[in-house]
Amino acid sequence: MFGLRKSDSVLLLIVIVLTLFAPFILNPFPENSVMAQFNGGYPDLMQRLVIFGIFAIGFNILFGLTGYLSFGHAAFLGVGSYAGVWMIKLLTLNVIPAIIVSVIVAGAFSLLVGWISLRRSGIYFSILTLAFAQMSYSLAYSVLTPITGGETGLQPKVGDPRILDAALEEGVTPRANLFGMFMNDSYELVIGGWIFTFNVGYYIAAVCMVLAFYLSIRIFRSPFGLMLRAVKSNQQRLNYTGIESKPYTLAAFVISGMYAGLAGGLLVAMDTQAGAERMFWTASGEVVLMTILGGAGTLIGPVLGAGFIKYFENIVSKINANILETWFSFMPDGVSDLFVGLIYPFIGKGWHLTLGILFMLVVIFLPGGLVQGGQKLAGVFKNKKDGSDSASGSTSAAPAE
Amino acid sequence: MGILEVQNVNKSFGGLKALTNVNLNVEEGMIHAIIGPNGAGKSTLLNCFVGRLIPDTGAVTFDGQSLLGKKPHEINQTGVSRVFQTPEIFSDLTVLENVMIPCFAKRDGSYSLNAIKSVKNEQDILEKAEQMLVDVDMIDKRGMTASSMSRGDKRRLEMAMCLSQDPKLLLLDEPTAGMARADTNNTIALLAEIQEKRHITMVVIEHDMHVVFSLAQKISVLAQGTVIVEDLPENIKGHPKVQEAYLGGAH
Amino acid sequence: MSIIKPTRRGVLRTGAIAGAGLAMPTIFTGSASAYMNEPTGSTVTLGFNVPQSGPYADEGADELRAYELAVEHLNGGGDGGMMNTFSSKELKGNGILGKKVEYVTGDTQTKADAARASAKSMIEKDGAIMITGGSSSGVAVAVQALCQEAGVIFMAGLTHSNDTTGKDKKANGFRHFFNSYMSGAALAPVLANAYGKDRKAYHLTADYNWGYTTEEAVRESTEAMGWETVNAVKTPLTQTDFSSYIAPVLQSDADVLVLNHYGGNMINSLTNAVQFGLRDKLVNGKNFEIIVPLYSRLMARGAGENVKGIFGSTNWHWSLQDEGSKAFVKSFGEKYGFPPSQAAHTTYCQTLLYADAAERAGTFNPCGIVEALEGFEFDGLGNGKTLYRAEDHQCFKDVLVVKGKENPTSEFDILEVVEVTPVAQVTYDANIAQMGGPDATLGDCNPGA
Amino acid sequence: MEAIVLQILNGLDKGSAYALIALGLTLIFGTLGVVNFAHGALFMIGAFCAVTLSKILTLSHVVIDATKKDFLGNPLKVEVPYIYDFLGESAGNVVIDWAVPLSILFAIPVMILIGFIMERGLIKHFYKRPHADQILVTFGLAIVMQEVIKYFYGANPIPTPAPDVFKGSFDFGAMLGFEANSIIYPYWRLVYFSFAAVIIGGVFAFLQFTTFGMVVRAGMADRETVGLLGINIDKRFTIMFGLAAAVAGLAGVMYTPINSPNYHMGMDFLVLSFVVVVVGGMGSLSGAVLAGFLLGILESFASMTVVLETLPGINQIIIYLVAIIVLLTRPRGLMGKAGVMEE
Repeated sequence: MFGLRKSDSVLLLIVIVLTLFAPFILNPFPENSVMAQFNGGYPDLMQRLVIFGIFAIGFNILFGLTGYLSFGHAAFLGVGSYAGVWMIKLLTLNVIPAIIVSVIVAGAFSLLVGWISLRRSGIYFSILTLAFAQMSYSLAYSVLTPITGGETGLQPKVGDPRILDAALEEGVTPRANLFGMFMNDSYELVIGGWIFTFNVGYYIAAVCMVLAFYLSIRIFRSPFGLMLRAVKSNQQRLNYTGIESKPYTLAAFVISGMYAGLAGGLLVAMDTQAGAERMFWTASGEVVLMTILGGAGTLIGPVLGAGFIKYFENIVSKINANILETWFSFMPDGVSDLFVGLIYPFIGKGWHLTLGILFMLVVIFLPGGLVQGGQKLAGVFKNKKDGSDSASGSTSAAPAE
Repeated sequence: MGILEVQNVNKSFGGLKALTNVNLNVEEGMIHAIIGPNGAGKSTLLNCFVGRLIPDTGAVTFDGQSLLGKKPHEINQTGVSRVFQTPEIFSDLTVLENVMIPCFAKRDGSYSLNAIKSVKNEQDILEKAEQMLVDVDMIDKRGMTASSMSRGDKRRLEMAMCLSQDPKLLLLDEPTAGMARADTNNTIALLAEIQEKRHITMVVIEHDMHVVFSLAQKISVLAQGTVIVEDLPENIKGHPKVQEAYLGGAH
Repeated sequence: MSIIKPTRRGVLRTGAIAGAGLAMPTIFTGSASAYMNEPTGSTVTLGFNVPQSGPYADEGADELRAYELAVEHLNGGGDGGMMNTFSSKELKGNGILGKKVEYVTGDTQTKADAARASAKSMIEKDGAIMITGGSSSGVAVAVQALCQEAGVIFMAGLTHSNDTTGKDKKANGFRHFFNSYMSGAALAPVLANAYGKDRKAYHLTADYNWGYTTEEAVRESTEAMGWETVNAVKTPLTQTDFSSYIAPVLQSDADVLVLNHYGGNMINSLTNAVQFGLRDKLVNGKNFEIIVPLYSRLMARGAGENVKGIFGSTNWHWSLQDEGSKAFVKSFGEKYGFPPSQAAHTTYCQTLLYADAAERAGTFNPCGIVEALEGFEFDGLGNGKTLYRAEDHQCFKDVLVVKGKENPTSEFDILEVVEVTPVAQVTYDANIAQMGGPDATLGDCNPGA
Repeated sequence: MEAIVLQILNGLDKGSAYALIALGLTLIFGTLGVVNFAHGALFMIGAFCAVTLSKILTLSHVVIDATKKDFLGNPLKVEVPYIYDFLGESAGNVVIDWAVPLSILFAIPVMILIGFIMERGLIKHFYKRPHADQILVTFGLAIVMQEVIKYFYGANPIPTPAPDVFKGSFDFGAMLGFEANSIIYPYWRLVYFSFAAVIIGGVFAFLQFTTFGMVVRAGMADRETVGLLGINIDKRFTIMFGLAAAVAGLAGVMYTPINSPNYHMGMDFLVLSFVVVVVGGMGSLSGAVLAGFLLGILESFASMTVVLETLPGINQIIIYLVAIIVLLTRPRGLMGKAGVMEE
């Protein structure tokens, strides 16, 4: 189907179904139940899950296939975001030009950065990309304030030109739309105690992610993808086989930069604001973590990793002591205090701690990321006798230099 | 006129002179062996052929064009393939994929953004690669990950990768190093067969005299960075200069 | 049994009604409820969006304590705190408009993106009717714009940049905290008094919006007093060691150093300046002096003894002796065991002001709230008589000029109030250039539906 | 001229901190082949050793002073450190005053212990794993360490002043024949610089002149061969990790009076120290030290008003700009060896 081999078609179908029914899947608990805290099916989080999924899918095309570890990919997302907001300010509130220009601008910027950084490999490459991203961040925060809005970020204003749009009514706040559909419009489906939200912006982003995912499958299975994997495996042999690796790595770099630009464009389409923090090195680090956590070099891994981290950031950080107390209120006082006391350091303001511990656990026990965890599980269910096989299958331990 | 001509090549590293006025003439269709004691400069010379090193002075011409200043992939595109002392293969990829990559390189040149087509639809490449694996008797291993094979199989795979490009010149750097006698004989047979069937010119660097004298049609002896003798195998055996070089006779 | 209800969040979610169907998107947008997240049950949800991770986490924690206290008081718990001293007597301790106040919390991480994400989650997921909090102007401006777009009220927390109620002001946003302009206007006369009118100032300015507006405000007002600005150097936000910026100060002719830094920047630059012995020097025959335009007592603790004798301004301080402040310090101190910070004070006030406005308006509709707050005059919240100005939604009240205390008696006793600058002296026209000029407008209130 | 001398001094000081952290990073990377993202956290833990010791020294019991009132109007509770009871008030005050230098003694065993536990408990399982996994697991560890410190000490910086004798500054201007006050330099920064120089010298001497060091250096050059010699290199590497942790920790301890420590100070330094290590050349100890001082001094120069007037914003990016230029002109950094970390 779609020119894919069977297993890939199945994977793509699974992703389509998952994104299509995400409003149901992410809202498994009835609205007023104790567990409703863990519902993630509200527009903003659903949008973020798929957008950062796109970002990680793109990053994986570079890192997962060629092994080049870029520590500055957030810069492309940021540049894409700024370009997107400027389109919304200058051209139209319709998101399509914003998204397209974001991709193009991020692609151009990644071409420049990649062309220079790819003259080196290994950690030297990583530090070069990091240096470019940090410079972009620092300048955007300070000297470039007239272009980027600096600390307060860039937002559409009532007084912007928007040359393609009719003038807004007096006092109306400009909102991004797609042919009249506003990004934060939603339908709510009420079934018993459950409420499911279907959001316009989410489905636009979801369509983009499915397309991005499909494209990444095609790239993985193409001769180009094969060459990229060859770069990772043995660049010297590739050169002695008559192939110049730099155009391949550069193309991969630019493609992943464009994915980042798409993610940036979608971010501003959903929420018309761009700030410099999204270019800070921790943001670049985050996409690295997403990819490794999910499983670098696998198709679905980055999406899982992105979902995992974003869900955590948005759900666990919102649990406060008050909520904990209601959870354990059914217990006798002393016992509930004990439980609240035990869990409290790990939620709310302690969500970073939980995230750090999970990083360590995943890397220690699942070297291939969440995908490997899934394979292990599947292995247990499918065939108990060759359960050990899948553990060693997906990773190759590169010796430390 | 040989297909590969080396004229007055000099190369030094810092103060150390690795090659001094090396001259070499490899004739088309021949198996030309380069022998010499350790540190004689054999590998340095080979590296000058593939673009890994650039000679300080002198000329290296292949098939009428100079190789100097060309990058490794450009040299390969002119028809020069190299087998390494320790097999250089794509260890993370399958055996079939390993062979497909040189096929793509042969067909598409040094770069082609073939990002949307699926590998499995590239019938011509698949057929060619599979045929190659049949030729080297590895077709039953096509789905294996290359890193999981024995050293002998890796060497064989590397050779298959080079051959699938139909090179005009094949450079072999100690193709039997570290092999058991039986494997060595297999390799000798394989190389002889290749030469017979495909008439590929080969330059072999080798320590094992059994291999050298079984295969070579011409031999150059390198000692202390310079060619001391270039002659037919039968004339090399008793050559006094060669004996001196190997046995370290008094200067 | 199901019904597809094509609305935004917070609409009537009555039980299951028979029938289902697909709806066209455009038909149903808007209109199903009077305004965004209209509370329909017996409770109303407020969203407290404060930094819980990152460098301002302690300040965020203090804000959160104040919010919890305010909710307790609104729901009739505790001793009522400043509700008893507040000039408006609408609040009865029975929640807001009879609905019990509930709250959700989020982590801004002091990043605009993260703050907007958590604010959106409160609005979309938890049905928050009002968002409040924050500890930086970047976050305040970003979240304020979001609330304007979404159609909820934003009650800013600690944000001192002029832009929040200047260049980037929004109809749905309100600020109780003072701003850079007011700091400058309040400080200048005190400084002229203490250090004379013939001074040469050297500015170190954090290289971002807040730094720019603060430098501008302090420069303008001190230059108007006769001071001369010899140099102004921008320092990177991420700088931790300021030695290379401090050291050249003495080579210039300056005899006053103004540190337009906040938080960690302020602690480090002040510590470095004292280390370099600037305060022991005599320049132009005068003692060298250091000024920190915006003080935060919580953060100033990090600078230890270095703050002694250094002038700055603050929104509020727990040592104030008016009835409102005393009541607040008492109920906060008894609950938590230490005095509240200015961040805690402003967020507590904002919560009460919002609740009171809703009571007076008789609705949670953002437009009703805006109307009730615009031009609202009140007293008894610790800052004396205060006006929520209609033109820019900025509170106008007295400003405190403080000085690092020479002999502190406890770890909280770091600052002493040296002067209460009367409100008249810090009032400005809403259209002045520092505030974005006449181009900056509030726009219309947005009820979100 | 004064301005330049001044900025060199400032740069040396900043460079000392970079160099010390980069030195430890390089030791770990060179010997164990591990990219340690938790190294900044070790620096931070070192700083908090000083905080902890000064907290311990000022552990107090409460005496109620009825003559004064606290903020709620209750009688003021005055905290009296236990140490006054042991040593008397004046001697007690001296000990408290010297808390930071005393912390060195406290930090060395603590840091070495932490280093051992980290290496044996976690890092050694990652020798054979890809660098990406090492980065992820040590980054996770760094977050955990940070959050634990934040949980106990809060997010705000904690002032830890230097002993009173080191307060104030030294007038280099007068000494060098410039105008008085034109070049002043705080005493504690002189102490920090000298301390860094001693530590760096010590580490080099240790590697150069002891058999242990020789084996480690051989291991850095070629790990496999040394392993073949039958030397138990692993045990030595554990010790090296402890040493690197101690170096980072001591750098942290002595840094506390310069900037009040907070829980995220390690992350602030981490990225810059990685840049320093790479600019110096992966695996080269002298490169790390050289690059540390070089970048420190350049950073100082970039903050000069004259420079900023011609190139606004250059102080924001100078380190990264230099890193890019160095890496493009010298492929393996200033003193890097071929083949390290390039796969």
